Amino acid sequence: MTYLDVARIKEDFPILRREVHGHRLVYLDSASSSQKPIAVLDAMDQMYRTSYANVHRGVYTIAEEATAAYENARTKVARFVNAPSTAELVFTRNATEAINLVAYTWARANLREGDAIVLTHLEHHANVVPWHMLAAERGVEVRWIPMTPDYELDLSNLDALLDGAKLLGVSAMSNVLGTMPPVRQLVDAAHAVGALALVDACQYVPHNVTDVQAWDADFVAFSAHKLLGPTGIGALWGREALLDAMPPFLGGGEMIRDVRLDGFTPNELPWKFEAGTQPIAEAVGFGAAVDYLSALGMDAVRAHEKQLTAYALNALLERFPRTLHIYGPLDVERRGGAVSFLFDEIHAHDVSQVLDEDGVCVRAGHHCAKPLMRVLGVPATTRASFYVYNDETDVDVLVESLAKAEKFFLG
Amino acid sequence: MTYLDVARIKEDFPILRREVHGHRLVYLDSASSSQKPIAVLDAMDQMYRTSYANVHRGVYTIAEEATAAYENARTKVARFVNAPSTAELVFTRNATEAINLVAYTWARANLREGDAIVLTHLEHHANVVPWHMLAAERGVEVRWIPMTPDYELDLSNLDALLDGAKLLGVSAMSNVLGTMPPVRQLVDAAHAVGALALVDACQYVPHNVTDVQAWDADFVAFSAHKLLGPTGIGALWGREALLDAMPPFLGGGEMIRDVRLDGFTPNELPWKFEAGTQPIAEAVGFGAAVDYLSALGMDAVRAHEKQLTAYALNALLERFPRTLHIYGPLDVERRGGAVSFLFDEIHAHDVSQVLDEDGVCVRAGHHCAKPLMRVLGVPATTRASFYVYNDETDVDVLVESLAKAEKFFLG
Amino acid sequence: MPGLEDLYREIILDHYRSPRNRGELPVPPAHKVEGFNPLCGDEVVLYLDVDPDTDTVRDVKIAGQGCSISQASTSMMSAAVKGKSVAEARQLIRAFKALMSIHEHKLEGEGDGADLQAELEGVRLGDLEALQGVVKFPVRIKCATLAWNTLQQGLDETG
Amino acid sequence: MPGLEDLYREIILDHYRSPRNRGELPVPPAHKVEGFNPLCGDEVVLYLDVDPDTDTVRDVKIAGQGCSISQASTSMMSAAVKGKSVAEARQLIRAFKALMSIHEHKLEGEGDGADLQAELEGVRLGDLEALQGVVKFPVRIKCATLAWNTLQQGLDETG
Ligand SMILES: Cc1ncc(COP(=O)(O)O)c(C=O)c1O
Ligand SMILES: Cc1ncc(COP(=O)(O)O)c(C=O)c1O
Repeated sequence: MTYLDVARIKEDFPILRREVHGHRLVYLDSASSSQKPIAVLDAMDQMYRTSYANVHRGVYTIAEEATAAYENARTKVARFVNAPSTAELVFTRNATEAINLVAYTWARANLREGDAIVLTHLEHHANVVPWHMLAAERGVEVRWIPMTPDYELDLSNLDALLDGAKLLGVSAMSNVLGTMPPVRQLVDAAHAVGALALVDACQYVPHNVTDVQAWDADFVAFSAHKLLGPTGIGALWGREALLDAMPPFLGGGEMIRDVRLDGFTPNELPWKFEAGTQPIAEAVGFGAAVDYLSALGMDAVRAHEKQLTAYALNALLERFPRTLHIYGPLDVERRGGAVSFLFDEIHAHDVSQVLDEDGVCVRAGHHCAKPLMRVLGVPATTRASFYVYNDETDVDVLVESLAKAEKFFLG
Repeated sequence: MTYLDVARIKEDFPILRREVHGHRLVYLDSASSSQKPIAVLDAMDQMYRTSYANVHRGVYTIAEEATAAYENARTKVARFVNAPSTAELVFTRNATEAINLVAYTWARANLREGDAIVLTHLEHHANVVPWHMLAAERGVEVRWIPMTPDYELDLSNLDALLDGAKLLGVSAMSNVLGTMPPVRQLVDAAHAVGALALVDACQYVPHNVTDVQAWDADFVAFSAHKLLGPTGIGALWGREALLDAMPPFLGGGEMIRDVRLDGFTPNELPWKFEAGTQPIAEAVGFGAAVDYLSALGMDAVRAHEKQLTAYALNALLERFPRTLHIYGPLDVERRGGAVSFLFDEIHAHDVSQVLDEDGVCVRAGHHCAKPLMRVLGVPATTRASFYVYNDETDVDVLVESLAKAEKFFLG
Repeated sequence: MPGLEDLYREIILDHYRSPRNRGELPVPPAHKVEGFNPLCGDEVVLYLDVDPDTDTVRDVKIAGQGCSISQASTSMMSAAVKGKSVAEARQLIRAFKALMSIHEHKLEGEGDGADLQAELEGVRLGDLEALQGVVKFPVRIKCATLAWNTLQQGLDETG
Repeated sequence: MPGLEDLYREIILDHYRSPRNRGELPVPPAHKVEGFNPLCGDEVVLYLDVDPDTDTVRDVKIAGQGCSISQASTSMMSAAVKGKSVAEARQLIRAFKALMSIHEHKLEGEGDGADLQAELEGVRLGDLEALQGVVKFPVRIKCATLAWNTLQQGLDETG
């Protein structure tokens, strides 16, 4: 059964018509950043060509149009993750800034020396470094939920880890292994000890039906550029009561209600956290991206990716039964479409270079998850990741090209 | 003498062909945000259509191309303000974030209770609120350089104000009054007492030849969207030695050299301050915008705006000699092209609304400078601001439309 | 495209040029409450004299500064609620917000027109209906509702 | 478009598969220095034994892990500087960086080809020239220079 008409979808992505080294582009690096459909590019271009102005500031027609477009995009994105209110959906620079926002405001207002934060070995640097910075500044302890040998979180010691914790930070889907931790279970465990739960949903939102209320999370961070949207914008969803009680983050225009020589009063949510001129066209692109995905249906997107990932795992294991090692769960029910692997004797970088000759784009490196790489005991992996515009032919090209790489380096 | 071929320039801006309420768009709100030429829109669109990928991460061809385009944009922007090195040019979300970056890193690492920061009454909220936040947190004192009755900075008490100061923050051009303070003189005075100088050049860079070295400043902040570039990106220039010594700001991908379970090592400049996926297409648009301006010549841009501002000041004072009050210096050698005014008996909002009927876009409000508005003793002004795509006909339409507003409200 | 006449009805300009109930009331017994519009700096100051025995708005005085819409709306509001019971005043607030088709941030169960009808049912807005034209100028809705939000806050504080 | 052969010359693959001077040296007298490439996690470890009397690189051993380019470059570097004077080693570093057309961040007085010639003048790069193909793959330049930057750091620290 096919869930998406990939041939038709491919036509919506101009870059996929490009050739590299005489080959059609086979883009398998969407976990790093996704490509953009015409609908997204046109939405932004059209705004700039017909109704661009700064938002929330002007009385004139195009300023009203721009403001409506910006806030309309917020509503779309909020709905896409089932946020109960647009007041809870803050546009940020990217997912990284969203997490830093929580670290700089909520955490610095609430955490004291001796408090603990619990993270997992799966985390991306975006959900590690802000907490390292806080830990160094405040004497906060960072604890780690380890990984089982089959690449799942090891929750056997969860209660002890959460004891005395104020925050649990967990990625809803690993960008390296594809692992999807049991978010709701972890959130419940955090709440049971009075801790808050922050979900790094940067890899999850683009590929799944997301429901922040079903997770019962407190904060959820994600980026537009990974879900067919533009660079320069991300989002933080947070519970209204929490956001309301938090001190502001960046100071400046828009985030204020009043400024005097001796102080200021912050604005209402969500604008309290949106200092300075917002990523206006980017918000419009973000909205167009979630529209595009909603039209495909996130259920169908997930089903398509499960099917394709199963096909890829199978193809890799069949073709390279002895030389290639896959890092991540093999059951597609429990994982997303980011597939990390390594040849025993060839460095990830070199593999990627050879693949590029065939127009195949994969990522080689530590994937901004160096703690995880240390746990895995490898300096780098090669990662192929799939999205709505990929099909089995793309996987076939990947496998053929990998075979070439193997031949080139191992003879 | 004409410095710019405005008729030809207008053709580069698609939005200017738009009609509002049956009238051609007369866009006079560039101080809030500027419109974008086709060259900028195409640069971004083309990147997304042909060579988009995440930067600094991939080995494959389009990732290399994207990285080169991103770093090439940095070089262009650095040159545009005569930065000595690209290591000193950090891409931020906007000017507001650039200033907050300094407040969160340099200032929090270096300022103690009792230290003073000197600002001016001209400052935009972006250069006020971050310091209010710091003042409240740290017990740092904020002092104010006042304004003379003719809208210049009153420097008569400068030495006393700077005594014991660690930082001077000054806008190189007021977004409300157009006033251009003597930046170099202020920087020298700050340095003489061992203070650093931060220049908010958000209004200056778009309209003047900018030379951060000639200013001898320590930090300079500006935004792309005010200089024909896209939303979602700004820049902080800072001295390399200072940036090097500063702690990082946001934590995450790209800004690290290494991350372990127990800590991290920051990356080199400028990437140390660029956490997470950067505004990639926005950087490309930023680069295209400074290319466009450089092709016009910033000397010519400034000369054009002086001429047009003189024409506008003249036209307003002649047409409304008794009812209209202009806030700001009248000598165009000492001011930029943001012209604030007020009718005695009509609220700025209402003026702007009437102007909109004629397709004229002006800004009405406090212009994110409430402390200044309090000093001026008015709740709001109407502001018309000029850029490369404005000409005398635009001013004529403004004046006619203002006459209508006067008639409508005052009969 | 809506024209200026939709926004600036004659009665609005009249209230703007000659605001009703301008002044102050001694505090206490009156209650003073202020509202700001962060966009434009408009200010509304209300002095509310609520009779605790009858739960009636005995007197209202207004002050502040701002655009014609915010000032006219304040003046019209003061005329509309003076002498009314607190319950009636609150009903007017709801009706006025419905007239302005104010959506709160909530994404579930949004108004669908039926809500609007329900709110307006049986409430006589009178002159206030002249402000309906504001709906077509979304930025100005905040100007029109400033006085009403401030009134609501005032009633909450005195109640 | 440059092809793979430009990058992966036979001699490079040979150094990759059979790195020279792999091992450790006792510290002290040797000096140990590590380099990282944050992009890919490549690591280079150098053990430098510099004779302070003759200012000569008496011995070099290498360790670490990484891609073929970084590891081959490390191996070739070790072979090239072993037995050389510190001054010669530093000249090799400059020449190699020039070969990689490394621009520093500086925007004034950038290299214009003449610089490159000057740096390369009189320096025999030998096998190292095989790495020249890397220039056409900008991302890989950092792989090739990692060993050299680490060497520079090591010489600075021992000097
Ligand atoms: C003088 C001045 N500083 C700072 C800013 C803030 O710029 P941004 O909103 O792009 O961060 C502005 C823009 O309104 C400005 O005019
Ligand atoms: C799991 C995860 N979290 C966070 C991030 C950071 O996203 P961004 O770079 O858009 O801030 C990424 C992207 O690489 C990611 O994969």
